Amino acid sequence: MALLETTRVRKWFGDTHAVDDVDFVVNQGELLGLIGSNGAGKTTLVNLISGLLRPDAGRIVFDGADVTRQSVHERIREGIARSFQLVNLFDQMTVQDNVALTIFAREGKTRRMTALAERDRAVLDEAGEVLQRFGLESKARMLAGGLAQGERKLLDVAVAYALRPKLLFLDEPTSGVSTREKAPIMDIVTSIVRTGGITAVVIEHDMDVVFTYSDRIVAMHEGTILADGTPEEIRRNERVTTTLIGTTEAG
Amino acid sequence: MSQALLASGRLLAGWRLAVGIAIALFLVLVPRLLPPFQTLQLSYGLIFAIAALGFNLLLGYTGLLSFGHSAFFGVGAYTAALLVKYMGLSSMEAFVLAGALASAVTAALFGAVCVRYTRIFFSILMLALSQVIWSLAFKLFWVTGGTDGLRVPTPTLLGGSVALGAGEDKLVFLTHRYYYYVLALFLVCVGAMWVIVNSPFGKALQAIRDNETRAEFVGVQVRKYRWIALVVSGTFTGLAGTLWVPLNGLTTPDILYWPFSGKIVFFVVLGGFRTFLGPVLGAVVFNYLETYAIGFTVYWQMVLGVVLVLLVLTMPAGLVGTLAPLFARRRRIA
Amino acid sequence: MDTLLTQILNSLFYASILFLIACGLSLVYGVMRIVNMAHGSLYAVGAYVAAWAVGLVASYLHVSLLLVLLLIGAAAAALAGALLEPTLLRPLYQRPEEYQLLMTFGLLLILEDLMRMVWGPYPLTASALSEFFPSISVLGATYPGYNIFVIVVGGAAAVGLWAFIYRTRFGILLRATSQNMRMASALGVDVKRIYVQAFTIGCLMAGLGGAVVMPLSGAVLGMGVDALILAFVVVVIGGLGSLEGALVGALIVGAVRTLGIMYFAEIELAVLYLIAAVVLFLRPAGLFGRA
Amino acid sequence: MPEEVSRRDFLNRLGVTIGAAAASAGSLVVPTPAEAQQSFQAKGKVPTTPYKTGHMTFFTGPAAVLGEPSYKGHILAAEEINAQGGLLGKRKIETVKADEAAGTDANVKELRRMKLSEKIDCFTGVISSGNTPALGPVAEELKTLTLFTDGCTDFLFEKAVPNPHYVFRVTNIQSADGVMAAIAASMAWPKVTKIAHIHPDYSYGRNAFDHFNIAMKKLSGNIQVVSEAWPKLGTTEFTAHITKTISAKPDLLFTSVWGGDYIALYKQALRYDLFKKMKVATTLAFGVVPQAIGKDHPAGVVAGVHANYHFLYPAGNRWLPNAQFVKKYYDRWKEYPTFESEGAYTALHMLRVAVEKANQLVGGWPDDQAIIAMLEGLMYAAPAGYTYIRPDNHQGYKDALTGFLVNSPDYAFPVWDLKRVITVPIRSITAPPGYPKGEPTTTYKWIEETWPKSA
Repeated sequence: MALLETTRVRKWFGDTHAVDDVDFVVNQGELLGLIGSNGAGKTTLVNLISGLLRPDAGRIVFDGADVTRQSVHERIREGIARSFQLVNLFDQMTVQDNVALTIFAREGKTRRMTALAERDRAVLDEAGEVLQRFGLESKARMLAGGLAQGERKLLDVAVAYALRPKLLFLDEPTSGVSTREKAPIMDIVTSIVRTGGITAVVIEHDMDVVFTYSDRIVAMHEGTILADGTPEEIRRNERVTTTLIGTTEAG
Repeated sequence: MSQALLASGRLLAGWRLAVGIAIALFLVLVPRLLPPFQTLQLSYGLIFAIAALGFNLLLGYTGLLSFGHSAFFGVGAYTAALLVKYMGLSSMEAFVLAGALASAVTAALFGAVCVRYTRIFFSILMLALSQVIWSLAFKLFWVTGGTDGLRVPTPTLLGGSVALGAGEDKLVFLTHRYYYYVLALFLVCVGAMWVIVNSPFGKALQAIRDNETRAEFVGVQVRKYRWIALVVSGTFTGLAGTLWVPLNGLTTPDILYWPFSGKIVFFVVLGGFRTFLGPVLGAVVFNYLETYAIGFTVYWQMVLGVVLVLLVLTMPAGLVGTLAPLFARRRRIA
Repeated sequence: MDTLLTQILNSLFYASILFLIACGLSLVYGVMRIVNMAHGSLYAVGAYVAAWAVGLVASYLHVSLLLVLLLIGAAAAALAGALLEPTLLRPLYQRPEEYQLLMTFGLLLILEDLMRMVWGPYPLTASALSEFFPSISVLGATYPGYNIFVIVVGGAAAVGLWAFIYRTRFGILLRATSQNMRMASALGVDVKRIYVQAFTIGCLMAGLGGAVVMPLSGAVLGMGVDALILAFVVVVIGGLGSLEGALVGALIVGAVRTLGIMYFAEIELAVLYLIAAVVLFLRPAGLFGRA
Repeated sequence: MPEEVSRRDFLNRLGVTIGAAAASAGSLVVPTPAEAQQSFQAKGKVPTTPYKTGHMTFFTGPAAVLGEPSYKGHILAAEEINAQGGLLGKRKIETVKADEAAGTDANVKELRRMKLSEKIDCFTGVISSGNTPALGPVAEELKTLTLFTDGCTDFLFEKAVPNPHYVFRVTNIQSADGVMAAIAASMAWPKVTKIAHIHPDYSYGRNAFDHFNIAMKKLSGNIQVVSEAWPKLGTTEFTAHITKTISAKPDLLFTSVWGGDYIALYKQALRYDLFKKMKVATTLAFGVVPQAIGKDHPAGVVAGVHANYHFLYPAGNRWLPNAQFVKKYYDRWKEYPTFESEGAYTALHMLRVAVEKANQLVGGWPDDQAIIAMLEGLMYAAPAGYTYIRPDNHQGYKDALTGFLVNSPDYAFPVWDLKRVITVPIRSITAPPGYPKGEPTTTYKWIEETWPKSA
């Protein structure tokens, strides 16, 4: 069953057809890998779906509702969350507050200005649980800006996860971290998808990671969808191997 | 390990509480301990501190540098003056409520225009809007008295139960009853602001400050929260303006002109905008610095300028931001 | 008819002075992302130094030679800029922009008092220069020749600056730095040098503005602060960081002010701020700016 | 209903005099040297502690052109008094100075600091009409003997300090400026009907505009305001204002622009031939130090001095206090005094006289109440002429005056034409005591209601 469906979604930047009439489907409960070379339009597509950009044309339907014209805030309410390629955290706040804020926002509690945040046990407990799940509980009191790169990546995912989304976009969750750290990050991602009832779309450059963890893979090239299938099908797809995998390995 | 950490945390909290109580006690005793002039100076300092607290909700916690806060201070002051002129009121409570309300409305209007922008654009837009208010106060002389300003006679406090007696020395009134009035409101403001910055709302503002895009993507409606922050900030600063009027006795367009906004920025940077109490200390210290610079030399602007330049070069974290870690380290070593 | 023509010339004259002040402010912001609040004070330095230099030798030299002395005012402001940038601004580039704003605010306070310290509280004048140009008669209206000279200087400055920035090698480097400082730096551009040069040119223009206006309005305390606010309005309307914007902004403000004085004398003051606020509301980056 | 009388009759009734003949209306008696401070024998024991005065004036910003002479006048008087051993021959005057340019907020604080921390005995100075209404009430609160030497707004004693006890002001009030210019203009150019205005855009300019218009209406009948321009205070670029004025083809330009602004205005107006196209009357052309105005300034213009004082008048040796003052001032500062210098100088000497009189009555050092009692109603032979402090409102009264600019070979700058100095007893042009208060000022209301329309 399709959780998200885009119909002929388009975004052009001048002459660059970043996303060119794309029909993109994400099914309930799957972990989808989104691949493509730099500039293929992956991030633009995610930006369109998450609401950072407005499409020039096309329709985005999420969980039965048309979200094309909705604000970021409304889409989050609907259940779309995302992380960022370049880590996007609240650096001057503690790790715990990064997650707690997300929960406050989700619960609509950020409107409260007459109660102390640290007195809200329910939120703090939940934040603690999330951090534990991501193995960050020992860093709870540190400033987010002081974490190591791998931990920052994890926290970035944790912040998005704390929104309890139905659909989670992870934009290169393992880029910039050592090979050794990649597996633990992806293990956590997989486990939250499997046990948390979350659907996830992972944009990735590391083909090992993609082919190991994805249920299904969509390959993009020059703003359009090149191929769509199981890891096996994609691996055997010649167009993908020549245009994408080859280039990735070379570059 | 964690036990020890918790204990030391509790110790730290206890130590802070002790210092806080000691300072509060000192503030209460000031009229008995210090000469009237110093009490007056402190009244000014505390009032400016309220303005600075409000301002810093924007700069320190939301990441917006306003160069137009003179508008709110001035609106607070002019509201009291206009209530005197047109309604013959003299109750300080009426002034405070109306001043806070009027500055909140002004901030709401400014916010409707400004919160779409950040950084220098926000600063300059605030500057331009505050100058519009200034030119109104300046031009509508039949309402505002133009540059002659409007007089505000000594108000009555606490619903009229505390007032300046006939033939009584106003200085005594200002340095005792009015000082306590200011002190009480100051403590309320510090408490209220402390709760605000530590509330979920305050966390949301800090998130906006740190990372606007991500804040949007955890569901914080950035513009709306900026707008609320501006309204709260303007209300505090406006309240300060209202409290200032009885001390000055007259309000003129001076306090609406942009250099007064510069002064408020100065308070906060002097104290340190990354800390909660920095702006409070900065306002009090600046008030002394300015008063004595003016008393000491006709080149007082240069004195202030040199202080500002040195501050930016050598103490960007401000007084509290620079000194607090030093104290903390000393204690750790001891 | 004669009034219309005169007022058009007045607008151009005022716009010339505004452009000289505002273009430097804009250039400095465009390249260095600093809003220089001391810019108006450097304009005043130009006026004071020029008045002082002219006063020193007025009795020995022919008036036409004194005109050349105006350049000394511009040079003094440029020198001040060349000294200030490396010593006081350079340490701040890694910091949030609030600090740069505050630093220049501090400089403003210092410079204002410094001028009083050096040249005293009375205005300095050198009106012999403005008398040197006879008033001319256009369509029955009398128009001061010196004002025409100022318009010519303003126009020449605009053309010169444009040619400098779009036609010289240095201009290319300047624009590259302005668009992407990191990239320019990575490509081997000496960003430090570009910064000091840009700041110096900005101050030079401000000083020139002060020097050419001095024979008409004298050098008076507080002139810099006034000029700063007007220059702000100009660049806010035209767009921070854009030279075209500074030119168009100056022309608009010049014309609006003249119209305001002519038809809305009562609210002359508020009109400019309101226009700036409206432009900012509609186009926060100004007419030619990029946010 | 106001009657109709001829202009000449009405001016006579006001007590207008022209020329240098009258030293000062109603004060033709030249003070004897004895009165003009000779050695004075104090009664009783006088302490030798210094007498501290606080002098606040503009030292920075555009208004420093007015502030500097004020300070110089004050210092000169202090030095003179100290040369005699100080007040009562014992108490040397010490001066604490403060910059008025810091703004009302800081000025109020500074006055409090001076009184409470520096323990000044007397506060003087203050130039801006925006500051006296702020400082006056504070001085009363602080029980500080205060002699303002400018800050001449009518608002001070009408509203801000309606019942002054400690606060005095020795210089003429603002409304006199507009009225005097109107009197001068209507006498010199009786045919003028079309008026153009250029005024600094703040209370002073507004006040000049109102009072000139109302007085002119009474003096000249149907006048018509054909042009108004309101440049911001501190404007030095007047080309558009000038063009507007010329294009309205007025008979007369009336302007209250002052200081560096006025210098810029007249220099630019010259280039547009403005002075050839209309008559010009000012309130403050001679407000700055004389040498700041160039000889290029056309003659014949009404050159106002804030209705207070010009160093050439009373002229020559007719009025010794002025001749002496100008000489001493010039010897001390190498420039000629302005009305601000005279105000500050006179204020301190009036204080001296009041202290001396009080000493004669009570012996020893008199307290403030005794000094105040002596200041009230004090008549003093000041350089500008007799200056009288009205006991009911503590306002100093002296003849209001204005004059016409002339270029004399004796001076390197333009001065007054001594044959055409106009003086009017101040009581003729300000509302009498107890007149019902009105808007914008009581004097305005008084003129409107009581002056006859003359033709």
